[in-house]
Amino acid sequence: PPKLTRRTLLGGAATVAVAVVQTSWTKGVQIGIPEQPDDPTRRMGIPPGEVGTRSPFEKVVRKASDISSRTPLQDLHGTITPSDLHFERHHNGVPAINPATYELLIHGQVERPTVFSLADLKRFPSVSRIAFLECSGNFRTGKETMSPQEICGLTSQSEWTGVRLSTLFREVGVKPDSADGRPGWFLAEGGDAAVMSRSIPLRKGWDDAIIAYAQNGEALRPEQGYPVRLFLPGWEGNTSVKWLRRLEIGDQPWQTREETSKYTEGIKGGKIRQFSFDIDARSIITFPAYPVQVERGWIEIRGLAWSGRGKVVLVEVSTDAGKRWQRADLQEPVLDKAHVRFRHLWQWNGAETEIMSRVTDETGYTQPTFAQLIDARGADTGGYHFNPITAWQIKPDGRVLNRPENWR
Amino acid sequence: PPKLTRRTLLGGAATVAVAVVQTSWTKGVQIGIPEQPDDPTRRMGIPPGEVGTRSPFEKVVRKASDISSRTPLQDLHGTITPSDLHFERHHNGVPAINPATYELLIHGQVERPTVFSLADLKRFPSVSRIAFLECSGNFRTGKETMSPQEICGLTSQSEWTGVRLSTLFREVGVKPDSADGRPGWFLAEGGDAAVMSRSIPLRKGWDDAIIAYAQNGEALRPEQGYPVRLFLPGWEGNTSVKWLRRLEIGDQPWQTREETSKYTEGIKGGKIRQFSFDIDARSIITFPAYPVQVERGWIEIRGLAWSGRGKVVLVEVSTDAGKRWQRADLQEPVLDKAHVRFRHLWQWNGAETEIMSRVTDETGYTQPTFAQLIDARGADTGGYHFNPITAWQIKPDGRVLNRPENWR
Amino acid sequence: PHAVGDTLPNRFGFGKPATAAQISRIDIDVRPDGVGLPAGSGTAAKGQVIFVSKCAACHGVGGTGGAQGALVVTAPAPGKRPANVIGNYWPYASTVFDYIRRAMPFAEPGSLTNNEVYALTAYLLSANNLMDEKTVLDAKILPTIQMPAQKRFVPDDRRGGPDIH
Amino acid sequence: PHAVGDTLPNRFGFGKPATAAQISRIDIDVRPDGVGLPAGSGTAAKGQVIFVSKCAACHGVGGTGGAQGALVVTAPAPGKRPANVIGNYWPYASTVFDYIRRAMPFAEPGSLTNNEVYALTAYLLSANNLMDEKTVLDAKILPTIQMPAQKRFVPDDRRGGPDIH
Ligand code: HEC
Ligand code: HEC
Ligand SMILES: [Ca+2]
Ligand SMILES: [Ca+2]
Ligand SMILES: [Ca+2]
Ligand SMILES: [Ca+2]
Ligand SMILES: [Ca+2]
Ligand SMILES: [Ca+2]
Ligand SMILES: [Co+2]
Ligand SMILES: [Co+2]
Repeated sequence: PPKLTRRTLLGGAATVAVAVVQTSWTKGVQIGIPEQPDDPTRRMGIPPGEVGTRSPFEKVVRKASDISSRTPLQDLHGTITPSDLHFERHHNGVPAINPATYELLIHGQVERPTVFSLADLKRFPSVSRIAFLECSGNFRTGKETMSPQEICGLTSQSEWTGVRLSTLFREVGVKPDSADGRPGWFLAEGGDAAVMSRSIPLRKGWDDAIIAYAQNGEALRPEQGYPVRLFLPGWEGNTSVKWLRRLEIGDQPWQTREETSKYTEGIKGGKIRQFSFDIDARSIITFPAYPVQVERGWIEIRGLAWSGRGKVVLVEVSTDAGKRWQRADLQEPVLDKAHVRFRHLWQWNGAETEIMSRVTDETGYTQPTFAQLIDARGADTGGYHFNPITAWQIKPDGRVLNRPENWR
Repeated sequence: PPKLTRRTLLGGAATVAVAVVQTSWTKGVQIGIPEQPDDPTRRMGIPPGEVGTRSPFEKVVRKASDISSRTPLQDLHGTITPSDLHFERHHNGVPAINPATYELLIHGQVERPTVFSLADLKRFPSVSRIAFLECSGNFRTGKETMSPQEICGLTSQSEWTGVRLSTLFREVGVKPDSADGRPGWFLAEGGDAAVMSRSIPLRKGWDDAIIAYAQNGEALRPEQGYPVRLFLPGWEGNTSVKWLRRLEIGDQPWQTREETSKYTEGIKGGKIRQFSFDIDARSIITFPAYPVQVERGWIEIRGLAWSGRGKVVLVEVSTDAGKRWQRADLQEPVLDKAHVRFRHLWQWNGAETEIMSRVTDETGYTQPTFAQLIDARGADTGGYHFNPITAWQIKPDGRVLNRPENWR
Repeated sequence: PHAVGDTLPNRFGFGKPATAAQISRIDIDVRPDGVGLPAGSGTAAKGQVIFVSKCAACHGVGGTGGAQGALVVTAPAPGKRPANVIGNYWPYASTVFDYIRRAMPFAEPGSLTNNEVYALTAYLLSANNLMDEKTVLDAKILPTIQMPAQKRFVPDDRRGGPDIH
Repeated sequence: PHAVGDTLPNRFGFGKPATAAQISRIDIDVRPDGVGLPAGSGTAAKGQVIFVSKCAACHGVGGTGGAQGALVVTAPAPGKRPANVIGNYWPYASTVFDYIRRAMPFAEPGSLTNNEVYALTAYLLSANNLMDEKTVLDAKILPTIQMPAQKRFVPDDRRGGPDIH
């Protein structure tokens, strides 16, 4: 008999079609045509393929502006952010970098100024860790109809893989801090059109910095620094310089525009705080949250909590506008400097109320209210490192609305 | 002055173009045109967008046959498998299921036969866990030019989110096991063209089974059971029935084709082993592995290890064809029933040798050799639950070749 | 300190009661003891006619092997082991009915009537010498058919530890 | 029991020595003490000409604000606070040179000559009243310019714990 394979069948008498989207720069991808069969058990399905695609019924997207795009936190589950939905913040777009000609230069106060190819970097001992990355400008308020994505969608989480920067420091012979004990710094510089540059204390490089080339199993995505980025666990996202082309070791900070004009915040007494690297602990309820509408009865309140200073130890939820707080469940494993999924069961009786969450990290830091932050820093502070408790109003008809904060 | 935004600039005098691939069933996706600029620091990059895409320089794909597609293990880092590269094994393709009309029926020996919509399922308390999923038919050998993908690419790992099956069991009032103490079973049935069906001991349902609707943060991918699948941590992949439409509770197994004709294996004495659910512990070196060629000097040997019976406690690597074994480093956190990344530094002197890994799990099971497996089960056993040590030959010129096993 | 834990409710009240009609529409499984078998019947002779037109293209003349494999015991090629098929490997006859009804023919699953499935099951069982080719197969007869492979089947008794068998 | 741990080598021997040419091609940073400043010079007058043609479309006439923000101190609108710009917020003059050279003009970064960057820096510093508009700005002068905001800058001194300030 003639050999009838699945593919010949599908190519011939098949009732379900397969579209293969083919372009000159991507390989073919499987896409099922969403013509809904009356009964999927009576039609052959789409055969296996090289690369899958989302269900055409799913419309989960980032919210993009000219300078950033925000992760749809309210649509996500668990803790991993799909790589193509990782938030973006770049200062002049995503460059196209050829991995075959890519080079990382390390120079300055080192024994052996060295150029590494991508293949060189991949030969070194590697490390992987699941950790969040948050832009320190990740705060918005102002209206009731704002989703978690709009309020704080500039945070995402991936499993990052790369070589420890300390390994490269040893390889090039980074010289110890200056004779007078002044701490050393290094400059991290990107190969994008902004030639992004940040000064980082050497200490962080020795501690846990990663020269990352992979994200969630695969190569970094272009928007996250392909082929190579710096990854500084727990630190404000801008310091994890993408499209990394150069590290210079020195004995003082460079005072780049991104650590003076930007990524600094006014504090009391007319002072401006600089080199505020740690991401302060934060949490947000992602369900229920605008724009969902809920029904009376049991509701599992869900959200994310994280701290740039270490592990989350406690998340509390209030369902009575902050009067009483109850301990939420934390999904294990709770990882260092990582988004943690928290959950809390609540029986809603239909009365108007406000729900909110607050996190405490292992250093004893507890997420403050908006008023506490303004009180501590003064009304002149900007939007950097602004991590207040987010409250959601539950209306009697089940609508869930952001409770806007009065900025000034 | 006129408002010059990034986008108007890009639409006008821009030198880097953005292609937006638009189809009737997907939203637009950003794709950078890979025309390599001479110097990316001198050209505006691609602006933020709704959904990212891989770098056009990355060619990482599954290897597809008519019935399955295999994850490119040799190309991946860390432990998470990108969802669109998760292996596939279906028995009649991927159905197109509308989440708005989707229903899960639970009936049989229950107090309250119930139909759940997708929205119903998402309202229950949820749970997330990172765990592997492996097809029990995941073994190939036969030639030297085989990659990890070809040898054992039918295993992948995701963070799965859903409702515990035990929660639904309580909701519908699953009746206790039969009066004579015979253990209860349930039938899990898919809504695909194979109407896949497997009998599962009730015990697993109470233990750790998940009715999963999300994978790596987003909705399940179509190939992994969109919108809902059963997920049985540590058990052979076929039992984690995809596109789940029905669970029937009963007092004996149904003896479906997939638990009699298939997914059973010959053992000694002419016996056929059935209901062999656990995935036996396994490991494989994914680097260096065919098709890479290595250089003399330091090599970080990297691979994956896992066990369906619990945690990996030890991975050993031999670089002298199995004579001596050295303890590899395990990437923390080591999770239950999860792929673990192991690494081991080795200085290759250029001499021909063989490298291999073996895992031991917390039950004390140690991954056997091919000969030990054949010896224990008899030469008539099939390819199910076949988890031998994989050896790679290192040739003097640095080529890395599979060491084929003599099947019969 | 919170509402979960010991106060976790047994029921949340989500989902709708399933009606008998909703259940029977998709409750298609058939057990070895015959539970789930529908009304109807069929003979091997009728089954053979259907098989020639709807099955033989993939499973060969008389089910003796084609691109998608044999369904009937045949003498193996010299030096080869026999293929695992219904007659020598399947432990229960009910599975033949259940599987054909849910999954075959491959390109048109769910298209056969119950009588057609009974007839095809009768044809394949008798071609495998598991029942008399004259017998009219129905819900009463099917569970009584003994399969030679049944005695070979054993459940997995490994419980972790060093046992690799 | 294995080769890593205490025997982890300090050097693996991967990568290539960087040549002076490779370094100088991309070593573009400029520090507050002037390290990194190139040869060349420029005046505010020349800077103004360039500014009008290459910068004002985005930053406004005289750098007083456009779609992409002001660069020069201006009187705030009544009831508003002044925008944070070079003259009232930037702690070091070197950053003006460094940033313009690496990143501006936005649509053609890296297109300016060193003399043009000196001129633009001179123009913006004098427009902010930070240097005399007649001064020829070069690598010697630039590090001597004092910025009023410098004294306001303090490093983050929070070290975890309850401190939220
Ligand atoms: C277009 C090809 C095709 C046709 C026509 C077809 N089959 Fe199949 N058959 C298959 C394939 C492919 C499989 C294996 C399916 C899988 O991957 O699980 C199969 C499997 C089977 C099996 C299980 C074999 C085993 O050992 O587990 C039986 C029984 C079967 N078919 C019977 C039939 C009958 C009866 C018909 C006609 C009514 C039929 N087939 C028509 C392709 C076909
Ligand atoms: C096409 C629009 C455009 C043009 C033309 C332009 N800029 Fe800019 N400029 C921007 C944008 C956008 C930013 C903010 C970039 C970012 O997101 O980091 C900026 C930022 C700056 C800053 C930093 C402002 C601060 O407070 O941090 C300076 C200084 C600057 N530009 C100077 C110049 C000079 C000098 C020129 C001409 C040589 C110029 N710009 C031309 C768009 C432009
Ligand atoms: Ca190591
Ligand atoms: Ca900061
Ligand atoms: Ca819970
Ligand atoms: Ca099995
Ligand atoms: Ca039934
Ligand atoms: Ca320098
Ligand atoms: Co709780
Ligand atoms: Co080791």
